Amino acid sequence: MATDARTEPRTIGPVAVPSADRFRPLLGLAVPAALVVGWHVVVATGVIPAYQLPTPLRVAETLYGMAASGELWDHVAITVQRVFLGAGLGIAVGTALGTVTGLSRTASDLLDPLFQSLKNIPSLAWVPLFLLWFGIGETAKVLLIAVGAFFPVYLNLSTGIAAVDEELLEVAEVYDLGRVESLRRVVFPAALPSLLVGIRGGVGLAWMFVVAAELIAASQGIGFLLSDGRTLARPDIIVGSILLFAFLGNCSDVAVREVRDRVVGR
Amino acid sequence: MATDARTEPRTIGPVAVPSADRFRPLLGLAVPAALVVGWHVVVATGVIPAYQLPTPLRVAETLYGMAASGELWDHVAITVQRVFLGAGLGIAVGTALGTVTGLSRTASDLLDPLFQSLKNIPSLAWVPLFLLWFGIGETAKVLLIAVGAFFPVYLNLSTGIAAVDEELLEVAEVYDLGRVESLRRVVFPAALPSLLVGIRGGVGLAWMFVVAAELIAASQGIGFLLSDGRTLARPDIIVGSILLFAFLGNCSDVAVREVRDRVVGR
Amino acid sequence: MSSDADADAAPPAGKAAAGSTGDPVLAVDGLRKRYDDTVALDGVDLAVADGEFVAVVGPSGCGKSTLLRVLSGLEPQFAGRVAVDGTDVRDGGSDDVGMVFQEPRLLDWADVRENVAVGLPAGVDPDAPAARERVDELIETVGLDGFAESRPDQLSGGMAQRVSLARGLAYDPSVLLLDEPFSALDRLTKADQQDHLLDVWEERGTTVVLVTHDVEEAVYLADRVVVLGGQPGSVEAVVDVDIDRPRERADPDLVELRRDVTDALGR
Amino acid sequence: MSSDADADAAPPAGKAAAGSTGDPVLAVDGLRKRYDDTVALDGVDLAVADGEFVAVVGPSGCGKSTLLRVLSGLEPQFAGRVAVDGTDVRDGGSDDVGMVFQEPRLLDWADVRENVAVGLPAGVDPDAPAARERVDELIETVGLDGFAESRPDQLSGGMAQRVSLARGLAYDPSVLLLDEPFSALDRLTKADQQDHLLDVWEERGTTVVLVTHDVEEAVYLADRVVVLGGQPGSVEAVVDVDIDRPRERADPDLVELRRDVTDALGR
Amino acid sequence: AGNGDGSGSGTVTVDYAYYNPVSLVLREKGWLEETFADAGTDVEWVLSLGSNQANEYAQSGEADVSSTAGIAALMARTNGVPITTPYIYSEPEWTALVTFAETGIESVADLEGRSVAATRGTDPYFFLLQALDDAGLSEGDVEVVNLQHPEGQSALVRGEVDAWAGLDPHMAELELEHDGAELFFREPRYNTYGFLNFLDGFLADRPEDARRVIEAYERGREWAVENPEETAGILADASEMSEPVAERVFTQRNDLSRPIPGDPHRELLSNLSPILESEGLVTEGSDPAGRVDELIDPEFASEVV
Ligand SMILES: Nc1ncnc2c1ncn2[C@@H]1O[C@H](COP(=O)(O)OP(=O)(O)OP(=O)(O)O)[C@@H](O)[C@H]1O
Ligand SMILES: Nc1ncnc2c1ncn2[C@@H]1O[C@H](COP(=O)(O)OP(=O)(O)OP(=O)(O)O)[C@@H](O)[C@H]1O
Ligand SMILES: [Mg+2]
Ligand SMILES: [Mg+2]
Repeated sequence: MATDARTEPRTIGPVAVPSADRFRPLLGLAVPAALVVGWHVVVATGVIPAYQLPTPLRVAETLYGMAASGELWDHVAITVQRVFLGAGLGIAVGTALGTVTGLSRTASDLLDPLFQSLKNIPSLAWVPLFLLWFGIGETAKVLLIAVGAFFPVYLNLSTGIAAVDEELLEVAEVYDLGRVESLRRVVFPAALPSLLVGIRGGVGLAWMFVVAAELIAASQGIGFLLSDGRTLARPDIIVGSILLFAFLGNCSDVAVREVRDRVVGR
Repeated sequence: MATDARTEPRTIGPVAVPSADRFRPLLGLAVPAALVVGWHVVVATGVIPAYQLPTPLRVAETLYGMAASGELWDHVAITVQRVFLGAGLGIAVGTALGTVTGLSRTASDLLDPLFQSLKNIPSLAWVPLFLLWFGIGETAKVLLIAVGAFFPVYLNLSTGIAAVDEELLEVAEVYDLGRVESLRRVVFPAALPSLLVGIRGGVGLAWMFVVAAELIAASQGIGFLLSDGRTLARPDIIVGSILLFAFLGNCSDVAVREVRDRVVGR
Repeated sequence: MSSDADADAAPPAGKAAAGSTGDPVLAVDGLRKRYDDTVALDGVDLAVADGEFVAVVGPSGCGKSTLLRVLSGLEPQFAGRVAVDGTDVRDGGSDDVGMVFQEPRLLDWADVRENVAVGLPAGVDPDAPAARERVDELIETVGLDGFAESRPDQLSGGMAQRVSLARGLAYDPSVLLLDEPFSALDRLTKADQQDHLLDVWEERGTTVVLVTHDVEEAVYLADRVVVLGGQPGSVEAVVDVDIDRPRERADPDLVELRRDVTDALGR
Repeated sequence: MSSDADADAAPPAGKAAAGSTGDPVLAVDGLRKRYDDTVALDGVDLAVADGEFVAVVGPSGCGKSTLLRVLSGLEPQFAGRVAVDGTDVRDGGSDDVGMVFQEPRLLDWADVRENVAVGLPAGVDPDAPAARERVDELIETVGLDGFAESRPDQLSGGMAQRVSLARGLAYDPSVLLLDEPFSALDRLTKADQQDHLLDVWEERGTTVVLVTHDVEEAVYLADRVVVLGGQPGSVEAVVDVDIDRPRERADPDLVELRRDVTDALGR
Repeated sequence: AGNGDGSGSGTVTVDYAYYNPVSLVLREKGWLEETFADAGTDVEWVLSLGSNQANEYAQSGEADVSSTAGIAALMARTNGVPITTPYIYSEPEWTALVTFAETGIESVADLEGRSVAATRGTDPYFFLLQALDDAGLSEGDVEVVNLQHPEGQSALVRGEVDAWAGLDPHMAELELEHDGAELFFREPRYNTYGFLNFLDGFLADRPEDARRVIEAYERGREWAVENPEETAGILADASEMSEPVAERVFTQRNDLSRPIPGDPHRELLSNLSPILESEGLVTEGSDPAGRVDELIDPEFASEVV
């Protein structure tokens, strides 16, 4: 009799089954690493001159210099704080309104066209309005980021709720779960995957909106760093802040997934 | 015996059932109309001075003036063209890569971390890089818009495919449908709702990225109009272009939904 | 055909009067139910007295599930009159109607215990010790002790069906509608569950409507067997089962009645 | 208990030799299947000859569906040896194994015709006139003419089950695994479908493994009835049905064998 | 900022900008805070990355004091932003037309049919228009490519445009760090000065505070004139440009000697008014020439200076 339970992963379908391949996460570094090498070669061999695109090393030096002087941490900290607050707010409001429009046809008819229009307004377009409405303080920045995070959450959740399996809703109805309990025990868990995709999208947009937000009278933050780099024609700062965005974006994405895995409990 | 089939809509659950209430779509105009009235009152009574926020009428006049001179159509046409091409490209690539990473664990491990990082890079951050890589022509603009449209499509589709019901994949396996047929007959139809949410999000982001794209050597387009309005301190142009974005965004959303309804056949 | 059926069913045949009250708990008059082009039921009349146990049999696709859905208030669009406890089902009907669906319809993300707890009547806190105890008791009754923490995708087909049955029992309604609740169970498990259902019925005075394809089960359990037939479905025959309880499954009278029902079903 | 069963089942009892070739088409040796903590099957041995019709009965949750899943190659993780046509199922097994799942598992977005067409063998273009004709024929055979354009959510439970059956038949495999394919059907429809299955089996020489809870069905259809039991499941008994076809459902010999199987199932 | 109306409002919001060296000196030395210390007024600094952003802060009422190019101030004033300019923070030669030797462009006339990068609505853009006008060309005779200043610079370097209406410090950097970059057309008179704009409301309601701002600017200006090297150092630090670039920008191309606005400024802006109109940069029928006198207020600062 053969030994029990082989250890290869199941290969049916795309769903990953945790297994012994611990090194898989490292695969994700392969492509970026290749890109960095390519980048270095392109600049080092002069295909692209260094004043247009600095070498990876030069960018690392610039970042290291800012890190050593402590300046970098201030930029990162303030941007992370803004994104955190803004995304939190946007996700909260998006969840609330997504639930309402997902559940009520009337609410959806009333509000959905408005949101569908507003969702296409670029972040830069909001800047003058937010400046006007909320001034140059932190409020304006956080609210602008919240606007960015709001739409994907709203859109995914309301679609997700409207798509919850009718069969399960009937169960909730037959067993008289009532509005709140149906939501808590049937609708939300069923729409959770949509909500989580929405939250991932929302956090992504929060990072996108941060640059626009930090055009509102900011003198700190990664978005400011980027705009400043552009104004000063400093490609090393530009590329450095792009890398910071990518890195922090990835961190926030890992965090969201972590939360998801906890919540979904898989 | 009573007459058959009453005509009220079913009210169980949130799924809308088509019925006689033809005026429901008009509901969606109520909130925007109220906002416009509020806006007019706020400006007309001087709560906000007109140099900060023009009255709706003033904005309408500006737009009308541009429309009459023909200038407006040029702006709209070129922007719509850019968005159309960019969104089309982004959706196509997003669909392809979303499929690959949704189906293959290895592809996902290789590529997903990269995309998860890149997705958080703001549109403005791409501008200097795209200028460098693709110059000042239309290509750079269209590609930048495509980047925006790519991520939501990719994210939603790869999540959607990974979430396709294992039971149905087993059916495809047992009946030896093969890679292509499984995709065509099982995986895609099952992931279609996710793809469509992604496309709606992607078209939304295409509109967002158009402003950044039209900072690249543009002298026409709604994004250019917006930036120009900001440079010239012309709130009527700013608000006018915001309204254009909202309106066109809504049109594109309706178009996407129309296509969806055709495809899903409901 | 339909008019014959009407004639058969219209005055709730004899036995109904045996119920404790005169007014039927379930009253169906000239029910006609249409889905777009398909007419599922046409001219169905049925009255079920309080505390009565009625079995419904009939060919696949004749509208049995549809009948239960209408009774439970899930299908507000139909013609005719359908009342539960005297209230029209379109006006909300009674809240006290429970239903076990033909498919298990379990919540994928919840374990067996939570799924059963969904059935607890409104107002009962599922985390209260008494409620937990009741849920665990039900899980044991349906033979799933040891699986309380399992998720639906870890259960076999018959086990899932039993979870759905336990959920229906947890609701403890005054009218219980059961749609082929034992179809995925083996003989012995089925017999156990049938007997348990009878116990509950006798103890709680529940009014039960049971849809089944198993004629043996129908005559063993019910006071009355309603035979639906045709597409669109209507009542073809009603067979009274006037045999005292507890019944013997092998009782020759039951076997006889079984033949009657089978004949009514047959072409 | 498990060792008894092994003793019973190990040398494929008598009848296997009746198959056209000596080598069994399905060979299961010391199969042990574990899901995390639950051991579903332990020490199952079974050999099915080419063209044989085997029925599997057993209590709910004893591992019948699991056995079919292993045979079909859907569960590559197990201990023991399982081969189809001589190839280990873990190495791909035979492509020529079809399965009708316990649940209908229809594609929601496709109509009945498309759902049945999913079963057409690889290489057959579903839009070819011949293929369309075959699909329509199958739809008629399972009694769903007129519903070819319906979507799964417009079907009754039994109708959905028949679509899934038609899909399995469309595949026309050399080994057909059926998981309670008639459980949601009424008596008459069931009898029709059973007879149709027998026709197909005889005509095409298909090897069939049928899981059922209906002992009458098992002895009526099969050459051999395998009784699974216990949790974890193992083979409790094997009952040979040495009765010539066509059989009479009421044949006293069958009734006798039915009792044997029931006894083997009983506690 | 108090929307410019608050008498007794506790803050004054002032912008600083890399193109306004005195503002950088004031921020570095803390002299503005010093000036307001006894009044208990807080000073809030906002960074303007360009004239357009400074105008946006003024328009939203957030910045009481903002620094722009002269033409940008007139454009904003014409389009309704209530600002007045009582003070000139510098007289720079910050813009010129730049090309590389390879292009063969030697004079403005050679630009005909070529592409020129410029940022619409900014000083270099108007500089370009005036230069073309001088050479008897119109905007239609060249292809004006609308790019932000630094991106115009790199487009020129990559050869995607033939010339660039440059702006310091990018222009100085290009000169110093790239061989072959030529400033082929320079004309100090076509630069439109650095205007320090005050919100009308601020001037009217809080003249005392406005006076203190100008006082501080005077102190900064005098110090900068006396310490050009140190000022260049401050500029280099703040804007992260190299010392030589900052040197060139500040010491060679900035004149801080005439802080009071007057006739030369009026004249220049009046000359540019028709261009504003013909280019559609102002609301139709808004008469920018008529706004020049509203914008420029030589009286207010003259007491202080
Ligand atoms: N949602 C629906 N839309 C359209 N037609 C439907 C719908 N539900 C049921 N039908 C049709 O109504 C008829 C009766 O269906 P029903 O489910 O009541 O049958 P049933 O008696 O329960 O059958 P079974 O024994 O197979 O479960 C069938 O012809 C079916 O196709
Ligand atoms: N995916 C799974 N994960 C964990 N446990 C499982 C899984 N599938 C089945 N089981 C367990 O394996 C055992 C056998 O299940 P199986 O589905 O084979 O039973 P069955 O004989 O088909 O029962 P039924 O007659 O009720 O369909 C059960 O105890 C079940 O809980
Ligand atoms: Mg049914
Ligand atoms: Mg099973």
